[in-house]
Amino acid sequence: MDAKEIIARRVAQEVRPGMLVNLGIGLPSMVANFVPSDRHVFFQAENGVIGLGARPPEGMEERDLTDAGGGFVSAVPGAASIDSAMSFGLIRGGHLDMTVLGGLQVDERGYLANWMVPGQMVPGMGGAMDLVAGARRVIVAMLHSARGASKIVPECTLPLTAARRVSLIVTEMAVIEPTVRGLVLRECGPGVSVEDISAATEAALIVPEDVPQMNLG
Amino acid sequence: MDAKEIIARRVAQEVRPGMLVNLGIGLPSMVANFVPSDRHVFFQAENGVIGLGARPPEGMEERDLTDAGGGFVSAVPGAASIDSAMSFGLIRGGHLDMTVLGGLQVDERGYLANWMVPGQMVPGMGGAMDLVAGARRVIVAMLHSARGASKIVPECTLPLTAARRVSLIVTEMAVIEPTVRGLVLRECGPGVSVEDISAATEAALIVPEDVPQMNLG
Amino acid sequence: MIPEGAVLLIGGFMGVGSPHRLIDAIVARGVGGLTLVNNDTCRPGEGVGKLIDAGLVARAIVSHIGLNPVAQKKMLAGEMQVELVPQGTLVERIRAGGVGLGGVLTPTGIGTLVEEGKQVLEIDGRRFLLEKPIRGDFALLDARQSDYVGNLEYSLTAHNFNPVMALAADTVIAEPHHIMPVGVIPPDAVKTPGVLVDYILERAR
Amino acid sequence: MIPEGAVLLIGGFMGVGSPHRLIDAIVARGVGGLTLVNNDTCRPGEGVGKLIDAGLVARAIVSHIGLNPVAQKKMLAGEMQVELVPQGTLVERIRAGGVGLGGVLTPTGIGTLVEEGKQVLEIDGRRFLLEKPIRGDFALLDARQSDYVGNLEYSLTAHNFNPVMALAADTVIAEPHHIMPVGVIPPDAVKTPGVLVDYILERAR
Repeated sequence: MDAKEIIARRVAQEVRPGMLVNLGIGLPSMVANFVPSDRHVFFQAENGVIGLGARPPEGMEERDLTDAGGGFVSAVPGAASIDSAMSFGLIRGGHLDMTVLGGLQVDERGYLANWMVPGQMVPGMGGAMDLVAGARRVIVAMLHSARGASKIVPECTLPLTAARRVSLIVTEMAVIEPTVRGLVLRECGPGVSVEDISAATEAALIVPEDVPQMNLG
Repeated sequence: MDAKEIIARRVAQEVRPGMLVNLGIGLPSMVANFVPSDRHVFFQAENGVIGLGARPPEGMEERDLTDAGGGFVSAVPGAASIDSAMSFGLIRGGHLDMTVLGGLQVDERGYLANWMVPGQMVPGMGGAMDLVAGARRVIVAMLHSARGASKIVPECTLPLTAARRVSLIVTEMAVIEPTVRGLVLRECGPGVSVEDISAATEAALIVPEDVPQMNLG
Repeated sequence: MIPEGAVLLIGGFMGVGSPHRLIDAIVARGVGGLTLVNNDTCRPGEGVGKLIDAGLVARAIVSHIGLNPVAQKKMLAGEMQVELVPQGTLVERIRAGGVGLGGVLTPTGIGTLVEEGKQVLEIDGRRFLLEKPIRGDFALLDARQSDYVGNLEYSLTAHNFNPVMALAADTVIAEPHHIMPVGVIPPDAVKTPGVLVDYILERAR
Repeated sequence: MIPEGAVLLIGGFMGVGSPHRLIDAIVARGVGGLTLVNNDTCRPGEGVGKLIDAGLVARAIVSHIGLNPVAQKKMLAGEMQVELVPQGTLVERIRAGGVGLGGVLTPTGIGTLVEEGKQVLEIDGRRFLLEKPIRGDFALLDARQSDYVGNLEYSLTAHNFNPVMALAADTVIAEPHHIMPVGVIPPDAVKTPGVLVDYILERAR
């Protein structure tokens, strides 16, 4: 199982029945593949649909039915079209139960940076700032390190997405919960020890006595 | 022709082709009867319809199609249902070309009072404050006097509906335009002289040399 | 389900677009001390007017009470507090509560009694009133039809405050005239997504 | 009709729900110095990306430019000003411009770079950014269909910014895929009332 699949499978365990969930593009969108259909979850794409379904078979795509990444999708029975005001009304208003986003850095306060690298890459925040500010639960799904450097740092050096403590960080190595006291190590990835995680993490981690293995469903 | 019909007929002359018009309940609603259908005007009822039509024949009323006074109406071809947020978005946002409202008092500044008489009658402002603050043209359609007292006064003693100069005052006696300089007498009612109007008006009037008779269509 | 003292957002404009079955149920149970948020106080014996007749409303946040003499009397007698709010401000305050905005900046009410006690902001040379968001413990809605997921469609002038109130309460209960199987309402016809609706109760025929 | 330097609100999200015929017409005429308000800068050669390719956009107010390297390059070279706005804030700013509100009070962006240079209000213990309304000289909209009065219906994820932009420009031009006779679109299906729409131009087949 590759790193991304580990992350997607573990995040899928966080999805509870009946939730409204927004998945970011890229890695986070893989989470949908591991959520059982009997959980009656509605996926929101912030560009305007609640009840996102799988990519349709070739030749059956509809030009006006896409996800936030511009990819063709389908709509499940009971889906609803919404405009951008309603879409972000749901997000900002606390109606979105969970959002899963990628990250560039998360720090000991639990703050996320994921929208720009000054002088290098300025894609823009898109809907990320609203999602992180407004969703009930914010889950950061990302690789533990990038180019050998830990993405979990004492304090974000990149511009913040929101001054809000995210709910959970899921990497291929660990599940980490930001709390008032700091980052608490909750689970170890498959075949990874607490020592491996500490060595790969620049931020200070609070390590409870018992740190179980990830449940990958 | 009774006083109210004079007022309604004269106000109807202000309606230009293609306008979106809101008529208050009571006297203002009579204006619709005198607007020719070839003027392609859309009437808005602020409770939620654009393209208000006449009262339907008995037995053909629809419980969910009423005007702001709660009376049964019909919808013209091309009508649209709107919710209260859209309805007042149109009003506050300057999309409403004209509103016609009743008045308790209008003063020399052109300010209108029409929503309460302290200690006596507190019906509430309903949509009136938004209408007066937001419509492009505000026309006050009212009897010139009430219980022998002029309703056109130096300064409103009743609580204001908005601190905004209304566009035009139409009574059975006169058409009066509030301007930066004060209230200008524009037209005399049928069989009414400038002297009659001055005598019946508590506020100071600016009287141009030539004051024509009302055109009642 | 609704406790004493709850804040109720109830759809309807002079009773049109009100959830009449839910209103009757509250009257039957006699739950008191309520805060009622509605466009108006309707008429005695009709719509939300029944809640006022029964003495269940301690506070009403509405734009108009002129057609309900019972409401007028209770207000003057001090038996019911009434906060009168311009209609457009009322709907935006509820929307702000529903979509997570901190308030509404409106020109409506500037220079009138409505301004009293409120903050006024000057923005680019124009003055606006800062009006606070409104949220409810419960929203009670009327709808033309729903599906079993709770997607709602509304009818003509029965829309009024219903779609906005659906966003602004902890618990949302809709009273559709019909409930349809899931998949029958096309996505483009849905005005309130089912994820906002907690309970649906079909209007009794 | 569109002059040099105009502010254009153009519907669409990565080109979905954009008025492609109108965009092509602007490119063909070569009207420059434009301010573009859109969710994003699309991709080179697609949707509003064509306006940027042609060098017609002096300023873009968008939430995202990450998928358009031409836009990135022009921004870094100083050939195009870019104001990046969080998506939910962008749509509310346009709505505020359209419905006559003085601004938007949003929690989004608090504690980030977006806060810089803006007023922060504390309301009941929470902090909100005051974001200013946006209006356009023209709104260019995509729609599924219209009638000859200009009533608009939208399709699935092609709604996005279109219904809100319809409120916020001096002149509104819609590009429906089909134009139907008046009376064919039921009142409850209308998402943008025709009174908001000044011109309709059918999408070429």
